[in-house]
Amino acid sequence: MFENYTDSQVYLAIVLAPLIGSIIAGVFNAYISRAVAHTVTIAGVGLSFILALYVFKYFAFDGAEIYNETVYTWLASDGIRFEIGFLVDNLTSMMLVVVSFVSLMVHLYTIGYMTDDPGYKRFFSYISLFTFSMYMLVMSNNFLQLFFGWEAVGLVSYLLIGFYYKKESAIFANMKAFLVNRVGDFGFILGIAGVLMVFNTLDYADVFAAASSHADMTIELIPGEQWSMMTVICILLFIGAMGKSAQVPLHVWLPDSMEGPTPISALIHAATMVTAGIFMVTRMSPLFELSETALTFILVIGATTALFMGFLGIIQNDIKRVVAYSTLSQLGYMTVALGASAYSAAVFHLMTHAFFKALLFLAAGSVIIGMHHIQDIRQMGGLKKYMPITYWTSLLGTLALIGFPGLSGFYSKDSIIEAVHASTIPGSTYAYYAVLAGVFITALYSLRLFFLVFHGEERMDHHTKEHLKESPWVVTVPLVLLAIPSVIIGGLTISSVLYGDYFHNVVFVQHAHDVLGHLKEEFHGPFAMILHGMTQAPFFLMAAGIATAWYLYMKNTELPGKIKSSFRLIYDILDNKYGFDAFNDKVIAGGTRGLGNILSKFGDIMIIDGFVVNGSAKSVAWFSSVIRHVQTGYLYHYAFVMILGLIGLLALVVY
Amino acid sequence: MFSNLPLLSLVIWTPIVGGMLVLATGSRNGVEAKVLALLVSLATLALSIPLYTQFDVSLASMQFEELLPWISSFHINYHVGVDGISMPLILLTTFMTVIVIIAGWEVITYKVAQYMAAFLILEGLMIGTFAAMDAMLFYVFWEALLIPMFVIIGIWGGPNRVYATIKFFLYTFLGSVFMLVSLLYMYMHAVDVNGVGTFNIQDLHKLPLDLTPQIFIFLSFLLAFAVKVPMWPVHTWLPDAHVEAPTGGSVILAAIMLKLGGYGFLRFSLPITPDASMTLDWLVILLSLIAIVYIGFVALVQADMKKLIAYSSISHMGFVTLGFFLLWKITENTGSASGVVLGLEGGIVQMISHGFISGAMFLSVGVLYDRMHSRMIKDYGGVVNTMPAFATFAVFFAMANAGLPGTSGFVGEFMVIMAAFKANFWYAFLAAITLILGAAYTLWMIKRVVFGPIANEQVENLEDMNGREFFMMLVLAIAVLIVGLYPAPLLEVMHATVDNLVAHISIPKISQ
Amino acid sequence: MNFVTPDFMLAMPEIFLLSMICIIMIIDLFLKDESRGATYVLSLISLIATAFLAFSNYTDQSLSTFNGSFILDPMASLLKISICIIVIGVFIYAKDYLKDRNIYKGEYFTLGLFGVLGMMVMVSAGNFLTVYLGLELLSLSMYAMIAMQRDSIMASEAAMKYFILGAIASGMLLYGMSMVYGVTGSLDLATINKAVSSADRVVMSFGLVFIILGVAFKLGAVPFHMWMPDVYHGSPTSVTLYIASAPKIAAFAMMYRLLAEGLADMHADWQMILVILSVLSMVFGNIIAIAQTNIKRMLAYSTISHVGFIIMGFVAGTQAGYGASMFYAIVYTIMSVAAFGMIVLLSRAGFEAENIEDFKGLNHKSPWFAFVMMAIMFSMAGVPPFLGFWAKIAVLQEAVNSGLLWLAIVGVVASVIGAFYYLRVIKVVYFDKPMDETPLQASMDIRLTLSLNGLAILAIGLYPTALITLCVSTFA
Amino acid sequence: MLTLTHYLILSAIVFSISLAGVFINRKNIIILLMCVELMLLAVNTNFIAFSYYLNDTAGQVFVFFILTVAAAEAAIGLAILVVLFRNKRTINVEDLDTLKG
Repeated sequence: MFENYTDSQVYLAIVLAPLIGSIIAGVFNAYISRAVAHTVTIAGVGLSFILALYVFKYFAFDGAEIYNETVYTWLASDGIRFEIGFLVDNLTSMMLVVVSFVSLMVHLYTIGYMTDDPGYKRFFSYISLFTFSMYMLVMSNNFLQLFFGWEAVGLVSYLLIGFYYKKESAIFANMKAFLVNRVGDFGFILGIAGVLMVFNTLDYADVFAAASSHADMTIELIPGEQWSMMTVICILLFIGAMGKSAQVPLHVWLPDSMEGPTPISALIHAATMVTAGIFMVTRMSPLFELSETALTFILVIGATTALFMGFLGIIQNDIKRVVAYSTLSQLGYMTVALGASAYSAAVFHLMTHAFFKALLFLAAGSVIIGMHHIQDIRQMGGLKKYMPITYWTSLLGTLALIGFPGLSGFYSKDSIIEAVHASTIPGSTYAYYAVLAGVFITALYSLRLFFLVFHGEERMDHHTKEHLKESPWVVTVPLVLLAIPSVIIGGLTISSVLYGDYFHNVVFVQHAHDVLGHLKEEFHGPFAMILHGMTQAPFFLMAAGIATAWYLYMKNTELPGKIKSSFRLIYDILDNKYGFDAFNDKVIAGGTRGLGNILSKFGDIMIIDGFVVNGSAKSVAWFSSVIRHVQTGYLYHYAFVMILGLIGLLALVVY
Repeated sequence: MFSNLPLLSLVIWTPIVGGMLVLATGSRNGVEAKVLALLVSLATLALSIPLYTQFDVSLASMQFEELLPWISSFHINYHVGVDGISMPLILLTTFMTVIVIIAGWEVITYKVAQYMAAFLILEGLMIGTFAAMDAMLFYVFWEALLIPMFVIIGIWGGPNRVYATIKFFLYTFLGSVFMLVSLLYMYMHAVDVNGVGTFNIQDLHKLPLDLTPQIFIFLSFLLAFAVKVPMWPVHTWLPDAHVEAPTGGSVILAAIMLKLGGYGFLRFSLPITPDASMTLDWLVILLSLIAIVYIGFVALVQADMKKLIAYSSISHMGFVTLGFFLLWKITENTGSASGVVLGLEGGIVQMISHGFISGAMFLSVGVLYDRMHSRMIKDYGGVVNTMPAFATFAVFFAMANAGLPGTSGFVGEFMVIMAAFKANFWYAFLAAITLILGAAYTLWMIKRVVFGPIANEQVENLEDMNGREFFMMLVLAIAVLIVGLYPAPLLEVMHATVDNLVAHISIPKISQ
Repeated sequence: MNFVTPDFMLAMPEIFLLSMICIIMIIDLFLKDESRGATYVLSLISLIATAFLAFSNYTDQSLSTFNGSFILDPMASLLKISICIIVIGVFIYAKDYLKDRNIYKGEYFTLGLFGVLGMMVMVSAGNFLTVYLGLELLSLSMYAMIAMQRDSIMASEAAMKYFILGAIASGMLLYGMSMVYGVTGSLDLATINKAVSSADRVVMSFGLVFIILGVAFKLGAVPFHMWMPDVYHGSPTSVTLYIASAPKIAAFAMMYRLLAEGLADMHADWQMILVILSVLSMVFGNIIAIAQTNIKRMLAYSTISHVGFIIMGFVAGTQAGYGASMFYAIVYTIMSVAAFGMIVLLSRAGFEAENIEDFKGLNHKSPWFAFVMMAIMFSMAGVPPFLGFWAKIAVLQEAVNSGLLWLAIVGVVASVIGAFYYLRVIKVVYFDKPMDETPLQASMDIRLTLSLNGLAILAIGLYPTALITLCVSTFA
Repeated sequence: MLTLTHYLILSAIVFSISLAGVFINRKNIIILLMCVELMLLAVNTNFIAFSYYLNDTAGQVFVFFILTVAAAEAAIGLAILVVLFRNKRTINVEDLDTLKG
């Protein structure tokens, strides 16, 4: 690709550039200035972005061969080589572009957003480290390295959610995020172990090549019950995805992760890291295709997430949390697509979502800057005239999100809905109605947010209002740059990505599941799709959502309060987020601690230590203190004992 | 030019003799003792490096072997040698001792010479245990090293040190005496079989034994090694010993002494009693899994940092024993031996890695303890505000303890979980719970200690680590990272030995 | 029957020692208190010379004289040398202690030497009569030595108890001897051994039990141990030193002569009895020791448990077993004399250092002697690399070899229990703060001897080959 | 006609009496000393009886030695008794209980 450089050097450069930036900013934190910190990290990410673009071109346009090489052997044991290596193909190259672009935007944006923060340099170090980890994840050519990246992004996420380490809520949220993710990883590593057991290798290419020949393997988890090995492996792997991509019931960490600074909410908790699960399942399509049960499982989980997390978005008042629930819901959409075997659609939505959701988060951040770190939308309103750039970019982002025809989100979301509709696997009907209803909900909460923030009366206090102004250019430029793909990328790429052969050697779909192939026959270009879409249910639902939002939050602003009081029960359920947090707190965390206490107090302290160990020591000591009194000091007793001994021995000898 | 030197003996005896010399400097002034001790430990480290560089990884047999007659009437020889299992552990020992000497540099002001000497002597004895190729020599080292540790905990320990150290001693002593009886039994049995008794470990490996004696021998070994590892339910000495021991003592205890138990399984239990191991592997697996899960829960609720880390050690050592005893279940379940080596090597890697990580964790607590004189979690909070450098390392080691990929803590756990899945899904399932529990107890502690607002005035007045402390942490962090990012060289060393071991134990000793 | 002139040369050490004792007694008569050192020096010289004579008398055969009532074999030589060396140590340790308490009299040394003579006779005994005479010579000397501290209530009580119980025990021993004599028609051990098979079994068994009782009493095996704690405790430490050391070697020799040489054919019978005694001794000795606060008393119980181990080696009834047992006995005396030596080292005029508490903070006062104490205690507990470990290994090996695996297990468990009280002493020495700042006042010769003694425990522990080989080859 | 058995029984009875005397007597130490002497006499009876019936003089020789030793023993015993009495002002067996446990 570059005449003077080999491919592997380029890929290494992509990966290492942000790492080096991160190390410089992190390790030499105390010795460098802020400017140096953001310069090196941005330079690193910028370099990797440029290289990623080249790589993308190389694959998308030049039709390069799949690159699959080992960098080094991590370890070899038992004849199995666990390696660190790169697999670069169309999927990877696309992910690289998305990740590096959003990351670069976020880096730039951070200069403005974090300008007053004492942890400025640390922050840059973290986000560059994150970028590195994400690259490692998407470029991996084996399960082990995938897990590396998987955990590494989790680590950075942990560090960044807890970035404001003095805030009790932040350090609670980061621990929660890590632990919930660990529950996912628990499944994930078991899935990897399953893969190793079946295939004796963790290399993607080898595993996928051999996948179909192992489709009939079974495993006996419960005596007497033979389960398909592939189903078990796929569900286990997907549990990992559920953690990282925040699917019900492992979604609880994502809303709380908003404790982190807004740029990382955009980068990690919207655009990139949370989509790792989607990426992973797509990458493993040859495995997942072998288990319809697993696909159904995915479908149901995804649909549930898409719909029910959307509901929660309606009642949130924190600007970031609304966007967070929207992210959950959209991740649900992607998962549904996976379940419907429309992997390309999932990745397509992943890409469009990355742009517009990053945009929305960064816009929200811009609002937060303007509002002096007030995040409650009830104290906002009418920001349109103060923050025009933010306003317009937000509008584009919002429309993209709700799937307004012609914008990126429309293409991706509509395709998913169509795909689910076309799917025949069990659960697809439920999923179809869930995602359909989701369209209405999405429009409702998105516009609610939009109206409450930018339109209507100005509810902020006087002091805030006085200082309200548009954010500096380092903030607005990324917004604009992100708005562009949010609008156009969908229409631009749908033909090739979704219905073309972009993923032909990446995604494997069984013929029976090939819903996209089915849809392809009805696809006649992006423009035709717009026209077609405007006649379909999703469009009307979206419009209804917009109208409802307009009516409730612009027109008749008393009504929401009334609805709230008359449907108290439903409101409470939503307000408590279906009780997941309470359940986790009380039952899971409380139960774990309770069990720990019981085991510690009764098991260790009382039974083992108290009863057995100290008990036997004490009983020996007690016995000793008693038996010593046999030595009474009286001569006749001594003599008596001797004679007893004599008689005893005599008796023994005689008998 | 060094090829004629009795290198291994030098590594064993340099610290012991050095320790005597340190003792001889007396307690007038700690400085000479400290400097001398540091020099001795560095010299030992330097001497031990050729063990690695000149090690032939392709050989399964003992290397650097030395054989001198010792007690001829019992056929006990001074017979030492290393293979791919013991060599890394010896290097770990020499490495950690240097760290520990540095760790005690400013902290220990009372009877400095004795302190340093105790650690040096302990080092030599531990190396001797790893290197011994004669069962009785092994036993001598094995028991003798209780003495310096007993003294270390007892003299420089916390308020409840007497209880802790006597408990430590008697527990381990009780565990090992049965092993002694077994060794004597096998000696006699060797007389019956070969006409001449032997304590040579390699000869014992070849000694034919019926199943019933094997089972009793196995159980006696199990008791000895299980106490040392420690496995549930004979683990309760460890939290007490750790809590009361001075920082250096905790580090050595966790980093090296626990490994002796794991090493014992590989050197004695598996090869000497393969059939009994096969018959009773479920027992060890069960105990290991209980250790991993049960102890994980117990660790979660500890209020004392050292106790928490101690429990975490037990839980992590569960992986070691689990990995060692998976082999028959794997063969039974999958019908092939693939994964057997993975489990064994995973266990060994876990030992090495745990040496670094637990050592580092205890050093971290030590750093805090030296400033605040409290180990209770509730006395801390927001340490990051005043000790950012320390906090960085603390979080790093916590993550390593939680088994984050890229740190050494991941490697062993990963390998063992991979192997466990091959044996039985539920083994892997229970073992993998440590992913959650390990993260939970470690990060919860970190949250309460390191993060948050400054909890009290004492925390506010904390000073960040000095150069010495920074150095120790850095060295350990580098070690953790190297093993985590590139464990292949470490694994390479042990392949031949482990393969040989597997080949050996797959041949039953009993006639069918 | 012709009168054959006995070969006096074989008994040269004894004859020499007896002459020396007489000379010393006479010289001592004319010595003033200030020059009592002469008696001390002369005694040491006599012992050294005796040891030398015993060494030069060494032969690898078994020779007998005085119509078979005196035997000279390798064991006899080895044990005589050991006894002399141990008693030299005892005398050195005792000297200052005696001085401080105004009982620095010639009697201590002459009685001690008479005891040595008695022990040597026991070691070389080939006949019931010599056994008895040696035993009584030793016992009567010890009774008198204990009672020497005339103003001490405890000493006189201890002497009285020891005397009464000792007399009963010898009475029983004699009773047993008379029965064996009655059915075998001989007092000569070698002859008895030949006659056992044709003798009346029941009477022999009765006699055997009485004889074992006498031996067990001398060794201090449970349940014939009752005298030991009181006597160890009540006697002046200088005398406890003596009682607790060399006589155990003599008792071992007596056991060997009577059971292994005289009644070898009744091995099955005495093995059963000895196993019981061994178990009881190990278990009760160790358990009761835990509750003790007086270190002399604690060491008495510890001795009882060690006796259990000595017997354990013996029960095998093989040459190797006797070797192991003898090795244990010698090792025990080395440790025991050192342990009591430590008590003497710490004590001074008006201060007995008898309680475990009195060892508090020894590490502050003298790190070296703290180390010596630690070595002694770990050695007694059987922790390598100290000498006591090898002794335990040797006897355990013999128990295992003779198929008594369970006995070995009881032994090791008992030794774990026992480790507790040894550890407690080390704890006091190392972990506790001293109660006062009084420095050690012992004189140089004690310090030196004790250091050598402690070093021996470590050094022989590191290289026990020579001693083990010696003990094993003695019986080969 | 007196047979060996008669002598042996006599000696056994005397021996038993002496044993019983040791542990039944709780008063006077002197009685203990007497019991010890009695015990030795029982042994002597045995030896002499055996010696006579075996027609072997060794047993009688032994008796002489026992008698001699017994005399020495008695001397020492009494000496200890005197020391004891001087210290404790009593020769009551029950008072000899300073050392115990």
